[in-house]
Amino acid sequence: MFSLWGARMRFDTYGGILKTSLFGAFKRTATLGTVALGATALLLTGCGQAPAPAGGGSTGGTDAAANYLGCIVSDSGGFDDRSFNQSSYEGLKKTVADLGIKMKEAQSTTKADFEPNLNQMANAGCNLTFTVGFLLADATKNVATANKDLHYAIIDDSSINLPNVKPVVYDTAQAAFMAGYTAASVSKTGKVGTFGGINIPTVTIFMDGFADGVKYYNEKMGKSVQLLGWNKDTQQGVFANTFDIIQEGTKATNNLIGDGADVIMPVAGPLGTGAGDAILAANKDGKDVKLVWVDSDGVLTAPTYKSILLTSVIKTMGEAVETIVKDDMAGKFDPTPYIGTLKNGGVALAPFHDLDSSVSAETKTQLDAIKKGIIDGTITVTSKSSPK
Amino acid sequence: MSVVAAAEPSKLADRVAIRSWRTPILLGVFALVAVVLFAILGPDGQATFRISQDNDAWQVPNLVLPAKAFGIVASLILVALAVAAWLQSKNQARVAKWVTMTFAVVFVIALMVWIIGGTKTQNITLVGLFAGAMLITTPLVFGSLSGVLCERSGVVNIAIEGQLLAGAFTAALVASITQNAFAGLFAAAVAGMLVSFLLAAFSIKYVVNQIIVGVVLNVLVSGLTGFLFEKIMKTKVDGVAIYNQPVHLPDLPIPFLSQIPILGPMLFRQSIIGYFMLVLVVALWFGLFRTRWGLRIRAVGEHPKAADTVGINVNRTRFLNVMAGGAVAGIGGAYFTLVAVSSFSKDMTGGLGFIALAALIFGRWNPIGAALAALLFGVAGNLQSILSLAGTPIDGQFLAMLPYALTILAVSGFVGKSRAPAASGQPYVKG
Amino acid sequence: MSETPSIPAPTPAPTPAPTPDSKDVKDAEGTRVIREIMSGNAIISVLAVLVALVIGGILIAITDPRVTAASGYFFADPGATFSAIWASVSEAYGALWRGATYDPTARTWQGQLGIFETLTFATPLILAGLAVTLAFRAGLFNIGAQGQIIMGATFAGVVGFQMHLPPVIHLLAVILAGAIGGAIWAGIAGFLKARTGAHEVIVTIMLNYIAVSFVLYLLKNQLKAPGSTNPISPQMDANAMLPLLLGPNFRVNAGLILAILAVIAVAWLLNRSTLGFEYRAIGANPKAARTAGMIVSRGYITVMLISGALAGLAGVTQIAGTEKSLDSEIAGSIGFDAITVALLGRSKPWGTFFAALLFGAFKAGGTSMAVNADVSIDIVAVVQSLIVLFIAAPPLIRSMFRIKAVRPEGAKA
Amino acid sequence: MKLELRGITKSFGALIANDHIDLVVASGEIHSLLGENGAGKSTLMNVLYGLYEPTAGEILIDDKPVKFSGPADAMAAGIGMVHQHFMLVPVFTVAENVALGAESTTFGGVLNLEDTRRKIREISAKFGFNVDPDALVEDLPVGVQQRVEIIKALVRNAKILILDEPTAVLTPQETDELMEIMAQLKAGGTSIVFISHKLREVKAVSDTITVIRRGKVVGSADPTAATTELASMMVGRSVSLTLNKADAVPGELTFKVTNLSVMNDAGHRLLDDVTFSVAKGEILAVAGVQGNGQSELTEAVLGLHKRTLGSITLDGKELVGKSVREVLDSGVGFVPEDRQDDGLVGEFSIAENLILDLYTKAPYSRRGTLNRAVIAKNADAKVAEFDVRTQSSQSAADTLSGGNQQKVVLARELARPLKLFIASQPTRGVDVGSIEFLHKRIVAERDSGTPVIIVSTELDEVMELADRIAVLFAGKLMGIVPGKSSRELLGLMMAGLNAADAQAQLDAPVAPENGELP
Repeated sequence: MFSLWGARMRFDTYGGILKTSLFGAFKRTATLGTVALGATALLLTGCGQAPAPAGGGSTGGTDAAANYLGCIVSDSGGFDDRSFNQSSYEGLKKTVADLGIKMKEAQSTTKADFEPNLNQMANAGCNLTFTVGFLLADATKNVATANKDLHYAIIDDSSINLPNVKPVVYDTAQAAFMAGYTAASVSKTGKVGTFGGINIPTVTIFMDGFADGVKYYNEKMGKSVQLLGWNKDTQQGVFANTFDIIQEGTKATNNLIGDGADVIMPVAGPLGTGAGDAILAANKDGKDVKLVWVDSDGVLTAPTYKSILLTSVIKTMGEAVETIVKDDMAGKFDPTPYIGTLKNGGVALAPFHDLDSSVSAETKTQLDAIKKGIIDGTITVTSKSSPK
Repeated sequence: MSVVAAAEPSKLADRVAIRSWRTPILLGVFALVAVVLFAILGPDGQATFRISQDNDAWQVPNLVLPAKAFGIVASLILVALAVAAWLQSKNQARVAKWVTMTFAVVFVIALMVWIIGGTKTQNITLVGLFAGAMLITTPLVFGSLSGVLCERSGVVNIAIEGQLLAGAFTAALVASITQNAFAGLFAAAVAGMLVSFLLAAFSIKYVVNQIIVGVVLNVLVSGLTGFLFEKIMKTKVDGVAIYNQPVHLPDLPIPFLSQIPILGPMLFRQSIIGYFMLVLVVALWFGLFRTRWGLRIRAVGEHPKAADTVGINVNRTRFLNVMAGGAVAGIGGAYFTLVAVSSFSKDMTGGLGFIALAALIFGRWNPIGAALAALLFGVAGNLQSILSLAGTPIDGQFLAMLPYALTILAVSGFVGKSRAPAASGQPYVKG
Repeated sequence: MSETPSIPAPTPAPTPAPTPDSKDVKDAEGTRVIREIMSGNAIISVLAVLVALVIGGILIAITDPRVTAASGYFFADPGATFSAIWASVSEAYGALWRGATYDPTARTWQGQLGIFETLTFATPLILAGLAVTLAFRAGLFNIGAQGQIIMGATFAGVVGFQMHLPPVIHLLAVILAGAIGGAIWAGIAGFLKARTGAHEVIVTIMLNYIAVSFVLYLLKNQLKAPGSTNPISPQMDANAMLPLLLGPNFRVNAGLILAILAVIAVAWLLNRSTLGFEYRAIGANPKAARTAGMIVSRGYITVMLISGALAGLAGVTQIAGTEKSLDSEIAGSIGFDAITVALLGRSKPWGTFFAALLFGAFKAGGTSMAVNADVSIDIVAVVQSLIVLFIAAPPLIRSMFRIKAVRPEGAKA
Repeated sequence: MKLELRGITKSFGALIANDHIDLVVASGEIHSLLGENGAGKSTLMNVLYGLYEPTAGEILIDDKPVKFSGPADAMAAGIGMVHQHFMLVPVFTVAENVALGAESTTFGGVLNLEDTRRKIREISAKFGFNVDPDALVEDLPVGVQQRVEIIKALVRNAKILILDEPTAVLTPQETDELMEIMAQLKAGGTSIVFISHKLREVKAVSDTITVIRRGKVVGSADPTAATTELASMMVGRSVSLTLNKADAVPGELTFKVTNLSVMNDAGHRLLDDVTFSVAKGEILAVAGVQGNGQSELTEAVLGLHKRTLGSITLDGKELVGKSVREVLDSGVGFVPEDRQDDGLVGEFSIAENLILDLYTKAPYSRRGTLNRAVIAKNADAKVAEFDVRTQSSQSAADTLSGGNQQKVVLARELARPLKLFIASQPTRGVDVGSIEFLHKRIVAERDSGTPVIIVSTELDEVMELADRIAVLFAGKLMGIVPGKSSRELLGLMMAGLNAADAQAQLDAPVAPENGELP
């Protein structure tokens, strides 16, 4: 390319070449895109997984279902955050496939997008709209007030008290407690770590639970496993200050590993992949570090890391979404908040999958006991961020 | 005629001492801050700097400093230096460079000791600090070298951010499709060049203001990659985003060298991009200041008309340099998706392109300077994470502001004078 | 060459006329830019929008699975491909148009009137666009509207939710506080430019980042809503809110009136006032302005103060108009859009106004497009940036259309 | 080497800068190109040097047609050029500047500056240039910079050397030295094209003279031709080279400069302890080679310099420390030396430029609002009074020719009742017709009783306008002499002798070279 320029470019003829090159460039991009998409399309049809709107004809579809419109609006994390936006989104997509309803989706990039997105959903006549994240609380409240005939469900916020809004919250600390216990039990260095995306309740609730779990392990077993990256008392810790810039997760994880942590729980949505990358790299250098995933079962949503995935702290959003849609379709919409707990299965600790052997039988027994204890209230998990 | 002394004006004019008190005052204020913070309010504990990692071959003992004692000594040195600066200002009108340099170094070390002494764990790992910084430093270096190439030839490159982002996106896409990391790397360079092409075309051919083009190109690339990300990369097959699963470039540790404390993990346990960065910094420095190529580029950036009159094609030189800069930044972008992390995400460069611009200015348009500035910013960025790990009482947001505040100080002339290439930002129109 | 180039000359180069103003006088690059931005004509603008939309349409079409599917059997049935392209593009732009103006398919009559959403989105864009425009005319690139909006919203917020004042007075206090907040933030850049010659582009970019960090810090500490752990402020007092113009069904608020008043004020300032004369002279030729007795450094500072105040008002219309509470994303992308708005408006107040309306329409329509046509709103950013690129390079647009006119047969063959 | 231009035409859009120019430069001759500013001399030379492509016509070297697509081609053909504004990179060393574009390199494009340094030393020795190859160009005096330019051409083996207005920045003595160098080069077989509008120099040095007017060759002349004949050829009509002005009637000394010094940031004195005063009704001309403190003097009066010591009083009121606005308001009219940079806002209309420093005053504005009707009316009146050639007073100032632009500046500055009028380079780049007009207005201002200071590097202009002449050298005042002093005296003072010493040297029996110049 360089020599071509050198040979052909003279100042006077420059414009002509420039012009053709410019449009040539556009053309090239276009072809590239087409090629890529051709491949996409082929693969899609080959696997029989057409995108959501086309899924109307699948099993269980009725006329009522075909006219039912379920919608979802993300917060600024987007539907690919490998976290609660993604879980909710996939939950709705699964519902669409199962029930044959129609669906609309909108991603927000900033707070200012929330209300317009919700308004568009209302315009489109969405029977039920899921809004993901506490940040959407204000917007949801406004739009729900203006559209009393439509139903809303807001995930991770319980501040709205309206007859057409159902809050969906999770006491994640309960499951994170079990993860903390597990992590402490498998740590060889005696240090486990965690870091968050931004210091907000939906993040710190995990970290609080994790901290309690580690503490419980130390009390129970007379050990002194240290937790790096979070101080429950001061509510201060390591935060990447972003949910978007993945390499910040890698950075934070490297630092935790550098300080000796060998089990790490990133609570930072997409940054979890950055953490996974850092751990994979460190293990290649001879370390033995494990990862605790959050929100969804990482083995399913981030299979790249299954070799290092100890467990995941799951919020079963998909099921909640499907239940709420079903109830609504049956005319049984109920605005009382749904609180996911270990008891109702709304939160859970994922199976250990590939690393099952690294968790001792004793720990597994203990975990069952802990679960029972939390459910019956003999073990208390406290977090400032727990839903009330 | 011999009677007339052919005196030259500049030599005849007497020099009058014009005293600038800015430096002594600045140093004085900082020395005072040091006395109060480091000495009087110094923490009682010790500050531990861990130099080796536990699985390093050579174990270097930790550096342990009693925080308060060190603070007292350091602040005394700082006060002495401030006095020296004051005396120099009074007598010679100019503060010697070593005074300010030493002052800065001592202040930074004392600040570190003070901060670390004040944390909960009172220790940090230096290797973690520096090696971790490379994650940010590497793309910053590439970005700022792109800036060096462009600005040295007279084109302001605000579009570094866009070039990095285009590189990151394309590398991820192509490495996923071809399952070949090197194809991704090459494609990233091409993508960076495409952005550069637009920058060059609009600013050189159509003489559109370079800053405007740069700003707009950043928006364009962000929108385009965002759009294509949604449309292409999110396509999933069996739950796997097949167009966003780039093959990674392997780390290639160099035997022995990689075992050197701190430097080893920083510089010699890298992927090919990291080594290329090291080579490029040196090569660009040598090229710019020791070769015909560099002489011509600098001439074009300083005085394009003069270059034109000796037969150098100014606009072609600029065009080629901007293109080369695009390739460099594109490779820097590839670092994000082929080395640092395993997938592309929207706007994942997160403003690093602008910090790269800052590094370029901080580094005074010199490849080595820019690389060191990039390292400084990388370390500052990682410090935030390291310190919160150590449990510092200082809010992370203030550490996050650090690089930006430093840059403002730099461009305001508080941290040394920097002089941009004279014709930077000015289009060259013949005649 | 004997010295290492990294070591700068120990003394600043002796320049012949080193005066306090020589630094800010040095770069008169604004001059040419202002001229080139202002010298285009309306046709070029329309064509630029058209070409940008066409390129956007191409992107939409080639990434639409229906089009790719149809192109798979292009030679068997080329019509299918074309109708797929038509369907894809018309669906997207149709949704865009309806969302921005009038959407008969919407469920409620309120929802049908997208035009008011357009006005709502346009409101802060007008104010921030004016901020960029004004600074631009004085030869300064205010890339920092983003940070100024954030600081304006922060100041307005502090007054709006931490103070409790009687009606009207409270709102006026909020507006004033917002203007001051923005003015301070931009003033820093103006001051440094005037006193040290620091390039305002770099400084304002850096100040944008600092503003975000600063606000996040405040939101975690002093400004956090009581009882909440989220980095989000309490809601503004009802008294502190800009009244809704058309009742609770529409978000369009008195901020629009504020914006229109600002357009009139800036138009007067630039074209009719002595201060504007001074700013324009400084922008066009700072050295001549200085020789004519104008104080260039003071001009830089005051114009940045006013510019920042305008951006701060954009922050006010955000927090007191639509958002009600403060968070770190209060500015959205308004500050950056403002730059393109000002360029598209050719740095004229009324031009900026109409450009902001267009971008407001893109924004309102973009949401509709994302929801109803499943086209990512990112395409709007692409189209907007292309518009500005084309407008900034009229020869490109001209040559493009000449090519079409000259070689129609060639295109067929 | 013989150079021939045949029918060279160069047009920029509608403007024809060169119109069928024919020119022959014989081998080893000094061929002068004489013409007014804007006659098309520089354009022609830029065509010859490959910077512009001619619209029509051809260039022949040793009777063979050549085509230059850039300076590189011209240089390869043996043409070298010393530009009016030096084409040197200020932050480069002499060696780097000389090497640029014709670098000696070792393996892989690595610079071999030693080779360049050697060549510089060789040429320096040959012509006695005394140039340090490692000096930074920005630190060198203009005379030395010019030699660097000549070295640049010689290193490239130039056989034809174009010197574009080379004496504009030189003292008369440096000019003499340059002419010696030219003679030496000629003796070595180099052909020289010497471009100038200074008749005396052209006559002194040329073998052949070609006169250009409005882009056309109007004839050639012998160096022995009378000065007035050359002048009328150049201008196109008979010109009176002297201005008819009455003797000054100096009044009260109202403007006084006492011990004035101006420093730059590095502490160099750009103006060093200057003391003088100007009376009402007289013109004091400040002479000197460019860059010897004249700009600093006028700018200090206007209040543009921060580091100013001493005192400047007008009617007994101190001006030092006042802002520019205050100085202007106290009755100072100021015409800056570079009207495009400092005097006008190019994209503003003529009307706006005519109130550029009056816009805050009634009736042009009231309470911060401009009164457009008054501004337009004022503009029309001034355009008529000063004979500004324009279609409308609302046209942008940069559409005007240099002379008309200068009229706008003068119209503005003379619009107010003045207590002091300062004009720097009032006729630089202005056509002869306008020069006469401008000079008359300046003298009229003097005659109305205003003290006037004229700064000019053109000795002709100084001698024409001045009632008294002050000479600045290296920021120091060399003395003030009567307006009718001799050129030689002024030349010596401009070279750094004070008035007494210069007079003494002139009175001494041996004054060889000076005597040769008429």
